[in-house]
Amino acid sequence: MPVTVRTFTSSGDAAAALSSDRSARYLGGGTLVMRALNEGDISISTIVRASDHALSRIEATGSRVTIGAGVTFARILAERDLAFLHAPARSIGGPAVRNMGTVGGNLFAPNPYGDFTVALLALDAMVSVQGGLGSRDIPIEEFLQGRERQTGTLVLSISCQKPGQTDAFRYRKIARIKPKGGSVITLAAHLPVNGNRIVGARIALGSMAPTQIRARAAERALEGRSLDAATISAAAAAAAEGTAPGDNALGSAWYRREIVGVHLRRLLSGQE
Amino acid sequence: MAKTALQFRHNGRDVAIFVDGGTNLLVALRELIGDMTPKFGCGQGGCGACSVLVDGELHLSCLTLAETVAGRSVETLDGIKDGPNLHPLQRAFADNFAAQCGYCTPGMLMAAKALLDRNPSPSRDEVVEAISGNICRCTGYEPIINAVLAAASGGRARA
Amino acid sequence: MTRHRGRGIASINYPIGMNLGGDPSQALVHSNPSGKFTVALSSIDLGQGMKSVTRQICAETLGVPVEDVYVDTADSDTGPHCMGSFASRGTHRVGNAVMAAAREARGVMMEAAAEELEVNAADLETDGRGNIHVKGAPHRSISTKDVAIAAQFKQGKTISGRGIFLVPLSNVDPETGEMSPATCYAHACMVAEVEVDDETGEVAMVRMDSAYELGRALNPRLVEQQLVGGAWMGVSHALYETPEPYYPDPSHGPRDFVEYLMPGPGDICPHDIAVLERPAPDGPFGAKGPGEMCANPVLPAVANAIFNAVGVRIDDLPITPEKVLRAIKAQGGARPQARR
Amino acid sequence: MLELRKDIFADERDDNLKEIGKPTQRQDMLGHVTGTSPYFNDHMLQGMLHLKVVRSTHSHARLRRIDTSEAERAQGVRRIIRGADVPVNLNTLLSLINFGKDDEPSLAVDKVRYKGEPIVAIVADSEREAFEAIAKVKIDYEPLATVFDVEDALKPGAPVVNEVYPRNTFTYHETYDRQQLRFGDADRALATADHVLEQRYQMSPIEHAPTETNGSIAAPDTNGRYIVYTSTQALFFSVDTCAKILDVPSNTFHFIGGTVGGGFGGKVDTLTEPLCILGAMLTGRPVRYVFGREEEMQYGPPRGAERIYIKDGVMRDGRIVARNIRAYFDSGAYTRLSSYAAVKCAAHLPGPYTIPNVHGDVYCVFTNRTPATAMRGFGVTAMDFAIECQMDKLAHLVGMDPMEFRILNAYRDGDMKAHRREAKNTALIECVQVAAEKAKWPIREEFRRMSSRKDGGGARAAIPATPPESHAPVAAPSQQRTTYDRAPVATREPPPPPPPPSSPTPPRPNAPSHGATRFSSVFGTRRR
Repeated sequence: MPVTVRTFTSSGDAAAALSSDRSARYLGGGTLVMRALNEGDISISTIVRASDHALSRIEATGSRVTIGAGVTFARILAERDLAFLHAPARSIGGPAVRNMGTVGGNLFAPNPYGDFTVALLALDAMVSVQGGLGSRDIPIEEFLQGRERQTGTLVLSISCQKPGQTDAFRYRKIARIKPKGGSVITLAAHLPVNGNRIVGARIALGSMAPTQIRARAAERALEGRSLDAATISAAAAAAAEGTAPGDNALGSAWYRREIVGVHLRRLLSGQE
Repeated sequence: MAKTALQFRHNGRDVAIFVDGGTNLLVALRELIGDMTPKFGCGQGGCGACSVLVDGELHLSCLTLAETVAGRSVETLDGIKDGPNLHPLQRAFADNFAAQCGYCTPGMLMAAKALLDRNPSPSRDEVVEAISGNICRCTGYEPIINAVLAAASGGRARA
Repeated sequence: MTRHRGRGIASINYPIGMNLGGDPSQALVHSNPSGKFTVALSSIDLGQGMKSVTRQICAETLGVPVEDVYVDTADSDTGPHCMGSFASRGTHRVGNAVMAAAREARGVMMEAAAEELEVNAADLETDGRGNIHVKGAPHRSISTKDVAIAAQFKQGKTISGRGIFLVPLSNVDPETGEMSPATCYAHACMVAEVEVDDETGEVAMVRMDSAYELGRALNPRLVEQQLVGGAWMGVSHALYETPEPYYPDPSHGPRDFVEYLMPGPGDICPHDIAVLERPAPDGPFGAKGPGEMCANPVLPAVANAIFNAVGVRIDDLPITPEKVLRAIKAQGGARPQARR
Repeated sequence: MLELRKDIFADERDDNLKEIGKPTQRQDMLGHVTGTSPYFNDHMLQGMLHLKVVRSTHSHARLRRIDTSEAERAQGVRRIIRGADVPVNLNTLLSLINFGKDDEPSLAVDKVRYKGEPIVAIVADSEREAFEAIAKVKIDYEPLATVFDVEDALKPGAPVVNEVYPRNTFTYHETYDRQQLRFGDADRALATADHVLEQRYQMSPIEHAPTETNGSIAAPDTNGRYIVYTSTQALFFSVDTCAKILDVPSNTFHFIGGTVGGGFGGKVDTLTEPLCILGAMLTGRPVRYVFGREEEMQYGPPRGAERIYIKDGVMRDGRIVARNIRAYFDSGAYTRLSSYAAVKCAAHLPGPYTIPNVHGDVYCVFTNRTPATAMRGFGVTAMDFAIECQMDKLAHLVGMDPMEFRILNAYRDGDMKAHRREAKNTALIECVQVAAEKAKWPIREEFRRMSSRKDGGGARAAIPATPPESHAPVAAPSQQRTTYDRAPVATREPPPPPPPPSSPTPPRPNAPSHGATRFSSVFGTRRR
């Protein structure tokens, strides 16, 4: 069956088309769907697009930012108000991929991709999706846990609080190839500080499980403490707890477990 | 098979073609327009051999649905010469022996052009970043980096 | 201190060409009526510079400027037989075939010039700029263009030549392995410096210093292309590449350039190269062939440098961070060896 | 940065040349930087069809049934090609020079031997339609036991990968399961060496990863010929391979290539041309068959992995007195070119060093993986890794500087090499000296003074006494003449050779042996 392209002006219509057709995929930047088509994925026979401007809108002036699902990484890099997201945006692909790839698509990118989503998970983002019955917000953690079932839904935007202090949010992607390489592991940490104490620590990891996950044991080791050497050591020691990494071409599960604590320690202590 | 009419600017010239559903821009450029300068290297977004500029931005033509460039401007290596004269990047690639098999060269040149169009005097690190989505299996990258720096105004000084 | 530097060396030689079924290549050279030459081959240019190096060999042998020669290759209707582009045979085998063809063509060209200048062909020489003149009397000169016109329209001569170069098969003794596998060998020595992270096992290249002996660098820029790109590939083989990351278990094979690891432009290091030229007696102008051996010394030099840095021997390629880290843990930590 | 050391070996060169030695621009550079260099895929032909293959999902399986009926009816499908449609569906690349037996089908018929082996080819109007038809081909597999490890493959009872070679090893010289090298008495020297070091090394497979994948375009041409645009690294090798497989005279084809987007050895195997041309023959239309990147990475032939064992004897003063090497080349499911790699490797032993006792056994082993092929440094890269890591360990063992250790053991002009030819034109010592200088690596004066041109030969030129081995005498030699032309199908196997005069087992004298010719002899009557 040939491929049909359906373009809608409203995201609601696009979402309806997506949910009514098992062979339909939403085309964002093309880095996932076009690749699948090029490689002969015949399960896709309808491409759905939406020209709704809301999908490419950035609201970043206030303390809460909302980024349309169709916003590219290059646009994030061009937005001064999104400086806290520049490191994760820059870690995606090369320049061409950053000009094409979108925040919404990244939510669906399997290992070893999906690094931007690691940052969003640490930032406790909300994912706004359009379903058959209108739009609703899903916490990103819940969204990721059910990702396999989300292919028929249309993501409209993601939103999150800006980190209070610039060094409260840290991100690092460990890749074999520089400057552009697939993730061996990816780490993001949001450590809001109240007084001298960390309150509401969130550590997110990529490539440490089938989807991006939180390192809850490490978070517990940080919560309510000051970020000193002992705390960092405790968090690093707990980093692998509760993770379920796999083997792939970039590294083994064993290796990932061995280094996740090392890199978390370096990230938290500001070492190269 | 239903075809869709598509018009866009190709290297400064208006073109109109009919594409099948799902056709990517690389196929449209090569097979429907006859511009063979963008190359197929992977179809996955991993090699950059198909790189073109869409409205001045570096894009991977193999991952671009052709009909999304309707009304936009697409520039390929075939369009960067100034009449019979080579673009400074083309001259610099030649002078620096920055091509061996030549297959990655069109994509490399477009990635380099995308950089220099925005940043005429990049640092070495900026050049490295700019070509990081393009695979070269022959040169070891060093001559390519040197060529881009040589083409950039003031590039040598900052390298 | 978690990062340690170390240096390692390796030295190698490499046979030029193959010993399989006999190893021939052919070339045809001819002039058009205005003294421009075409070399017809069926050899392949995969980027190594086949068209360019045979062009220079032809020009040198004919005694004409390189601009007056064009190499047309790999059309099975017009190009004579060549075994192919592999086994470092191109420069040596095809180069010799082109030399032979160009020599024959030069012979006709000089005879035609001699007829025009009314002298003995043995008394003529080329100036490399498109003229043929009497030795010691540069004013008694004729251009190759005029020679070609005269040969074509007046004398009825074809300024053309045929060349073949064959290294015959050498039988292999099944018991002792006695054979003549190659007629000449290229040589190299590589010093690699690395930095090893003893907590993650990551290895970064710091620099390379090398010496390559190649018979004759027919074109130093083409040689440089091979040596720089080849050393990059050597690093890649040493530290990164595998289509079977869990060999001999075939699972988790890479499918794309993200999963198939090769060093990026941010992973490269300075490489300082010296080229030595000990001409091969049977090479075209003494040339051997740098195309393959350039990568070979890098792999062991890197492995030996890692030992020097942290005291672990990794004998399985590629030397991934995981293998380094496992070895460091097995010996209870990094053991840097004497700096050198 | 590249520096020409014209001062070294200057007396052996005439540097007064006009074009040679000049940094002349590449003839193809203008084409490269303008994107006009013509690669095979840059030819668009009217009405071109697309060929894709159905690949095995099993590493080793019997094919019970292949049902293409639904695929044949699928939209846009012009032709389904099965093994029976291939005129000569069994080949080995080096059969063109009479080396090895035909062991590989173009399309598998009754068994698959590696995951990804082509079984059915589909020619369709578009790539999409070809992909859709692939999904409609039903194949009933009966999985068989697999073997992936080279040493497991040699164990008794191992699954037979390829019935043409039932011992899972390529057959050398009619009877040998390996290529041997014997020079002196390594066992005896090892017994008296001050130190003995035995180590195991493992090379990985390597993907060539050229930026241009393998492919070809074939089209009917005028007067009954076919024009073929190809990425091959070996034009006439591919022409003659296609002529054999398609059973037509080689001048049926007009091959055009020569501008290739990287090869590194990965484009020698004529992977796409035979089916592409067959598709054009069966449909009368131009056909394109290009590998996707995942196909190239997973099913394009890699550099084969090699496992190498080295056992060295070294004296306290740093002289290596014996080197024993056993190497296993992982050929994958078919021979391709690995058979030759083992021979090339044997000739390379023991590396660029003069060692009086060398013992080598190099095996070409079949396993259930993608067939391996040539790659840059073929047969040597892995061995150099093993030897040079070993050299570093030996230097460490005897407490010598590794540069000086190599200079001490380096071969020199006039030395006898282990394959029994005199070393000439050597330059290892000078390379080590210059590299040391460049890297500011101090070596002692006496080592700086040494030369490849001094102190070789003499006693080092002798072929040492080499004890005979007590294995079965060599079987009938076959003095085959190579016909580079395609032989008729029915008589492709050369006639059985006449029985030889029964030659007793060696001792072999120093004189080379000629009676037992192995892989083809183009020059059957030639004597060295």
